[in-house]
Amino acid sequence: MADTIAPNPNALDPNASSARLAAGPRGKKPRPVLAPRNIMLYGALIFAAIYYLLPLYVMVVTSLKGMPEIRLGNIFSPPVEITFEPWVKAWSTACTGLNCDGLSRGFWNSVRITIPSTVVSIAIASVNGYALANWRFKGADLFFTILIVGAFIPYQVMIYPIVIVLRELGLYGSLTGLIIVHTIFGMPILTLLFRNYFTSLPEELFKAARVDGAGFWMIYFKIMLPMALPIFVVAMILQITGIWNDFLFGVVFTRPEYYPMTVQLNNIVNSVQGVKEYNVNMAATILTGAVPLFVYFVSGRLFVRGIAAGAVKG
Amino acid sequence: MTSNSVSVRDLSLSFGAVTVLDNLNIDVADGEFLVLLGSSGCGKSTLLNCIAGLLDVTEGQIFIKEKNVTWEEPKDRGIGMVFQSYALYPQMTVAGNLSFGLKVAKLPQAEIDKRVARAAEILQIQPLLKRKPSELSGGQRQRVAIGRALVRDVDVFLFDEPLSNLDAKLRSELRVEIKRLHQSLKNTMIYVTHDQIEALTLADRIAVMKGGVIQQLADPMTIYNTPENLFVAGFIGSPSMNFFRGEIVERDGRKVVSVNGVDLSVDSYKARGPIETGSQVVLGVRPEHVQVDEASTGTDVHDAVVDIEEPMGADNLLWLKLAGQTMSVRIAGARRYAPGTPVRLSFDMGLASIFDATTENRL
Amino acid sequence: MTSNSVSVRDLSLSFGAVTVLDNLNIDVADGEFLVLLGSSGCGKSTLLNCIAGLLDVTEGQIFIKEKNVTWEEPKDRGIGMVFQSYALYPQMTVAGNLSFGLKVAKLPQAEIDKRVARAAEILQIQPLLKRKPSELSGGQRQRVAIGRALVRDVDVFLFDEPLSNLDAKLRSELRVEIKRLHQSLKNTMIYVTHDQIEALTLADRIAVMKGGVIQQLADPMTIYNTPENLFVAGFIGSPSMNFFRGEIVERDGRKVVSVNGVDLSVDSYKARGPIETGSQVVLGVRPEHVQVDEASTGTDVHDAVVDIEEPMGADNLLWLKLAGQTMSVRIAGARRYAPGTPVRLSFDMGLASIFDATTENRL
Amino acid sequence: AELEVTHWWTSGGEAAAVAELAKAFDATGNKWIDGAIAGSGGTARPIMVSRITGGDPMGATQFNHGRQAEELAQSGLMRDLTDVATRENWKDIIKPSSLLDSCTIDGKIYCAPVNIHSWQWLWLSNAAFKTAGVDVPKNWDEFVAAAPALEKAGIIPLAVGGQPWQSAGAFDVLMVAIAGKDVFNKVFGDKDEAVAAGPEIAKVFGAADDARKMAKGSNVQDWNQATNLVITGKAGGQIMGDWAQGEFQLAGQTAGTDYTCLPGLGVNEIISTGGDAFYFPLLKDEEKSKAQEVLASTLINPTTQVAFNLKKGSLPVRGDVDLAAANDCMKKGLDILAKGNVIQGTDQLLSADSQKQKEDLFSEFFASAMTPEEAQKRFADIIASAD
Amino acid sequence: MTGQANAGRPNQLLRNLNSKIASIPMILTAVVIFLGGTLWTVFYSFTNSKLLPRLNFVGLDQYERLWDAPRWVISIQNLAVYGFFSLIFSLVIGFVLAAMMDQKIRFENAFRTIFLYPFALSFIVTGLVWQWILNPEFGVQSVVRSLGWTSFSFDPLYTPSIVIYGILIAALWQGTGLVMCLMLAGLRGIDEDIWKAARVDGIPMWRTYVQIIIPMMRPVFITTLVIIASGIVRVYDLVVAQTSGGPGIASEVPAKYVYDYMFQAQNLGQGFAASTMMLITVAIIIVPWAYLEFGGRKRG
Ligand SMILES: Nc1ncnc2c1ncn2[C@@H]1O[C@H](COP(=O)(O)OP(=O)(O)OP(=O)(O)O)[C@@H](O)[C@H]1O
Ligand SMILES: Nc1ncnc2c1ncn2[C@@H]1O[C@H](COP(=O)(O)OP(=O)(O)OP(=O)(O)O)[C@@H](O)[C@H]1O
Ligand SMILES: [Mg+2]
Ligand SMILES: [Mg+2]
Repeated sequence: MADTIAPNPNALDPNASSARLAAGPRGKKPRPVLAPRNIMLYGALIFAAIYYLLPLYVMVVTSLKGMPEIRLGNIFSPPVEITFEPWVKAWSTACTGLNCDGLSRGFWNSVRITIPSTVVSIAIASVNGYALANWRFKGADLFFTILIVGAFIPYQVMIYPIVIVLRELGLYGSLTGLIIVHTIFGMPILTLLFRNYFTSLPEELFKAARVDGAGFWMIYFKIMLPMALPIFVVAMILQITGIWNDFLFGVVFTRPEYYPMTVQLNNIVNSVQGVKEYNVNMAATILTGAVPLFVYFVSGRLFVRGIAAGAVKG
Repeated sequence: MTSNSVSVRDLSLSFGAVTVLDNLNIDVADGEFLVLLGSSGCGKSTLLNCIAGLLDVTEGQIFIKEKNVTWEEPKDRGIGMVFQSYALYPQMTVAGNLSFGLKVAKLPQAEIDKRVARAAEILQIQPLLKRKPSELSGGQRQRVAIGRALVRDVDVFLFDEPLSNLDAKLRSELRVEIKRLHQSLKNTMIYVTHDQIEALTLADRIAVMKGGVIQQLADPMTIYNTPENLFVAGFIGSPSMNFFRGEIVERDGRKVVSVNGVDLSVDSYKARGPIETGSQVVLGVRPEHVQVDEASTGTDVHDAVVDIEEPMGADNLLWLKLAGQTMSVRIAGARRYAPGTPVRLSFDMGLASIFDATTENRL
Repeated sequence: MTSNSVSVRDLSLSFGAVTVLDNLNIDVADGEFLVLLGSSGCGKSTLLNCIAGLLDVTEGQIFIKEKNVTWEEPKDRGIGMVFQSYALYPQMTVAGNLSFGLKVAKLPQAEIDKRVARAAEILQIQPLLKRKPSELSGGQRQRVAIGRALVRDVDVFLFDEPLSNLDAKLRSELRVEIKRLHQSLKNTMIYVTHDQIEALTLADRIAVMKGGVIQQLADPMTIYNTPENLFVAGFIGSPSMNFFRGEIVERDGRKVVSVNGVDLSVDSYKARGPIETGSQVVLGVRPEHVQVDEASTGTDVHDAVVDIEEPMGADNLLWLKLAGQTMSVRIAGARRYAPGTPVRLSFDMGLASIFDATTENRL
Repeated sequence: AELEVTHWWTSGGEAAAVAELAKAFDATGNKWIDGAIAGSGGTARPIMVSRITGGDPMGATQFNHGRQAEELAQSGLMRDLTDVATRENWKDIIKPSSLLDSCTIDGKIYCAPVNIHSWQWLWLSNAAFKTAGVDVPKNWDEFVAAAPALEKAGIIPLAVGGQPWQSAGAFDVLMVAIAGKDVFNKVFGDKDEAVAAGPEIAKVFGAADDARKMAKGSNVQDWNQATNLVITGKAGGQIMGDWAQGEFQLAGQTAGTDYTCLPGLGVNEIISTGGDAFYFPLLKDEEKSKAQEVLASTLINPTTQVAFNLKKGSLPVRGDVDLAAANDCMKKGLDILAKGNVIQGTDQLLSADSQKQKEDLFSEFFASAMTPEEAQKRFADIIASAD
Repeated sequence: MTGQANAGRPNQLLRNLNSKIASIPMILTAVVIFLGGTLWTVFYSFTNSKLLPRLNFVGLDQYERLWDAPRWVISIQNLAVYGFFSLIFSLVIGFVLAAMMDQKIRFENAFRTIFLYPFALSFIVTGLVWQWILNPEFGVQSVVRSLGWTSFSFDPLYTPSIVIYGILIAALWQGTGLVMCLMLAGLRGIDEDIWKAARVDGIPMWRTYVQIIIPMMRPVFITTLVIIASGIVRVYDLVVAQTSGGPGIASEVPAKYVYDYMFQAQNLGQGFAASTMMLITVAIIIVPWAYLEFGGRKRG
């Protein structure tokens, strides 16, 4: 450390024992707040933070400006005249085809899609992970390996086969079908998380429960589930974000009455004619991202803990 | 033949290509305290898990209370099990931990309460019943873990190194408690450990295991005093038995073990059969079976120099050099020898062991 | 005043609001083997880390070889340190682990090779030099960890519970090795442990700590035989010293400790000062300082019944009930008593300890 | 009955036009359920196709008429409209007849065309040329000649948006203008590889090379942003379909004074007759099937046509309607249409696959330094394998 | 022993039955969707299916056309460049941020939230915002120019040779927060004694990281690698939102090729051939790893 104050060698007079022991530095090593190390550390962090915050700043600022002000240029300058009109428009009056009720319509659809999809996908993946961690059967590893490789398959490739499967099941176009799709695509990474997490729990706990006479489901519900909170939070965050932000499946596998908010966002943002209403776009973007953002802000701390518990032990 | 509580017949178990247990047989009598002793990885836990039904056997049969339970579920075997890491359910209170199994078995609430109360009383954990495991000390946790086996009201208790996560002091306390528990409950206990002190103090019989094979199965004193082979001799006893590799030679009509020119008479050794002159042997002498006395004289007295002294309070352990080898001798704690002090040793050959150098079996 | 290798002056350390060490002073002589002994969380590691420079002290000074190093970087203090978890660099070979620090310090390659070779020879790990830590057994890893301190060629070695991750057998083996190492290197060693056997066998002096305060600092035999207070007495010795709470009473002109109606004479006790009649005291007697003999008679002989017997091979531990209290007695391994056997005990009061019941200090 | 109708008309003008269709349909006692998907046909079509093949079809859906729904019809997933068409005599009223031909597969009619969009327009900013001090060009060659002056004035001569279909479309327009209708039909209609590799097309590529140079610096993505450059005088001109004039109108500009439109680039006054059409998936529900027929006839209905096309800025599919309200440029288009100087749109002539390959090629050509020769070679390859 | 000397081995299918039942969704997904879907895709890549799958085999025609298509070649090159830098930078930035966060800093929660929040936003949103920030007329370039550096030019999205880096900037913004979280979790899992040992050995901080800590975090890096890599292979939305593959075809990626040809060009066969190529690439990298990581290991 550059700011070390070297002990004065002259102070070590070999003849004066008591004086000797009193001399020299004592107490806490002085560490000025503005030590070069701190300046560099916090400097770098703040610089990085600016890079990460800039887009959000731009989004917010732009969404509060009127179109004339935006056309003047500088996207970084704060709004001269704050207007909430873009927000109102994005939320309630922007048109999609004939329906001019903005994002508000899609919001409830998104909620209707996200909640059951998140719940079902996590429920299934957690049971899978549990079975893989504690009740391994022959071939389980093979299926799991296929599943993990599946995480790398581009979604687009799978659309057609899934359309066919859902058609054959008669579920195409229904909410159930969409939930199944989200469950399928969430499965690899969630199963991996849960499997790793349950593997990291002491196996003896599982054995003890078996000796106590608990079966597969009893152990899952009574023993494993209550212990899996951190990883459930991670899974929940991942799924809520993923499903809420999904556009492709929401539109390919459902009908218009279920279209999620992202479809309206896409419509607002990609309107082909007229001038691009950047302020409305940005307001719509923030509104659409609000739910996952909120989830992150609230549970970010648990997220890191859960990641530590489930992901890195791979 | 007395009734056997647990019998294992021709048990084999493999994990894939690795065979951990091979054709193992063992019988545990009713009310017996059997300790499975062996170093890490020798298959003790595996055997215990097979008996508990937590691992599917590859080959063989398991009987508990004369009933073939080879393919029974753990809960139907009439066993209780205690684990090294306690394995308490962290989100339940102590009472919840104790009653979980009973609730699963749908016992009437009154019966559950009765059993929990009884176990809590036996283990003196009544004041803890409302706490969560995280609010307990290590020893208390282990007691709750034992309680969980206790409430199951079973005939056979299985312990998998229940004390090895505790510190030395607690370990010796709980050891006594387990012993007392066994004396009062009188049910069969199978206890896995790699701590020989635990094995010696607790067991009615000890099964010393190595590489999935039982090396010797006998009561503690037999194992300590007349180990069946070199492995058992070396494994039991701390500090270890001193081993001297040598040859049987005739000197003046007496058979002696000649170790690097030092002769140790085997006259007083109770051999199982004749000991052939010229055979290569290993002589084993425990540290406490060597007398240290500067004054003794005679043919069977040997000179040595103290290398290191380890005072342990009640005892004092001397490390000496004899016949070019390091050996340890245990003497009373009050007798001190500085390193470098010359001493005279005499061996208590009646309590020594002699093993064939090739088969490693006791002669 | 002999030259001190390490001196700690008025050391205080707080983590935020929690003060772990408060005004602690200790001097370690050149070449001394000092053991810091105490239960978990008492601040042993904290003290060691302060000496090593791994924690910034809150107040006070630290001198190593007469040099004030309070604010020095660890590497400049002339210390080597060995950790409980070995802390080997997992991806480097053993040779890499040993030489890494030297390479960073830009020592010439020849010097590095020489030092590594010497350390490897001392610790007998030459055949392992090419291996990775994951390919070593626990004992071998610990040896490499010691080697890493050794190559630094320093005057002061700091050990933080170096053996507590090892099993009992290995622990006793490595204990001897560390002792031997100290005898051959003759440098200063500060050794943290919570295992009293390690402390007793290794130390020149032991500092028994509790709650950040040194309770007693003396050589092992003094600590074992004349503990300064109740805590030290209870902490050292396994099984623990037997404690009897009682009152000093005059009986027939002799002072006795009266415990629940049982009188124990204090005539032969070497008290520091006068023991007042009527004072509340705690009498401590070690298990090996009680004689068991069915034949003895006299006033200082007491009747008891064997509760539990713990044969430990060389010794046999009896748990008895006396004056309504459980006590332990250590006898030779060959003498066996079944539970329930009545025995007669006589106490070796010359080796006992008496403490004031309120101050808990030795009388 | 309720009928869900999917389309990709989501912006203001488009939506207003759709509202006319919905109004007309609702007036028949049925109900139009709007299923708009924004982001152009590229986003919307996969969704539509998935729903039809997935067994959950909508009541009606927009496609560009031509070959986009060909296979759906061949697979029997689409409703045959021949009955309605004969009943209402579509053959006679729909002009040009090629529109209906595009809806006809194996002699059966599967779609109802709703409008005509033509591609062949050059839109010029009068203000830009004034700034540069040159006259507003009257044809492509003058435009190219004026480019240096524009550049000197800091004006981008030609605005081309980044979307692939824009550059591909611009090339097609250049081809009609420079090589003529016959070559166009030979190349795209007959897929004549030799012509595609020949000297006439080489000339077109030369022009495209000019266009590319003139387009340097128009860093915009959407076509309407490119149009906006022209409107604001930042660019001299843009090759874009008739839908661009909606933008000029929206900006309050007047044809002739503020901007100039040159059909066929002022060289060859020919326009293509692509456009949009509605297809009707086969439904099980009897009532809905009936409603589909009602919708089909409503779409062709003259009042609907006028109301819709005025809002949409496109030309009606029947010649017998009165478009008095149309502006100058639109009238120019109507004239050309009346003269019969029409060609089929590339959507009708080429499969989506070949179209895509063509888009890839021109999108790359306009953004890179590829030589015209090489581009022509690849173009010829595409034509050779086109179907 | 009495009576029942040898109990027969019960039916193996019925043992662990509950677990098997509970795994049915996983098995179905793995077999029907991932395996079945993949095989179906590969199978139909040998046909000339257009809008609808048809069994009209044309051998390797689709593959020949694929590798002749300049757009595909560019897509692959872009993926390689994007993948390489995205891996390197994600890991480096993520690790450096995590290392800084691990210095017992103040406001750790605030910083973590700031670094992580972009992960909550979809790629569509990410692409949109960055398209705007990198827009030469509104964004960084114009702002810097307005500050006086009139010759300043930063225009990645409209410069074919560097457009992929413009996408990279946005991708890193969105994804490094998660990497940081993973790394932070990994760092927190490292035995503190290692740090102490390194300090006693006098090893400078950076060397401790490079030579000791990073090698120790191998498992974390592998997990992170899998997560980043699977994202890289699938990159689609971001490109669509930010550049739509432009300028020209300079920022095309394979997933977009697949999607465009399957749905816009209505040439399923071509799309399937392209996806098969992607699958093969993925399989070559992933399968051996996945098998080692998840298949071979048994728990003790
Ligand atoms: N699931 C498994 N797969 C493969 N090998 C295993 C498995 N479980 C245990 N083994 C191996 O079986 C052997 C015996 O293991 P076991 O747990 O029974 O040992 P142990 O005697 O209990 O040791 P410890 O004292 O360390 O608990 C070991 O070599 C171990 O590596
Ligand atoms: N970084 C820290 N922040 C706050 N408190 C701490 C910190 N490190 C240690 N402590 C506290 O300081 C006390 C002493 O800790 P220390 O590690 O020195 O104990 P120890 O004697 O080494 O115990 P052990 O035998 O378990 O290693 C403990 O109560 C512990 O909780
Ligand atoms: Mg075990
Ligand atoms: Mg410690």
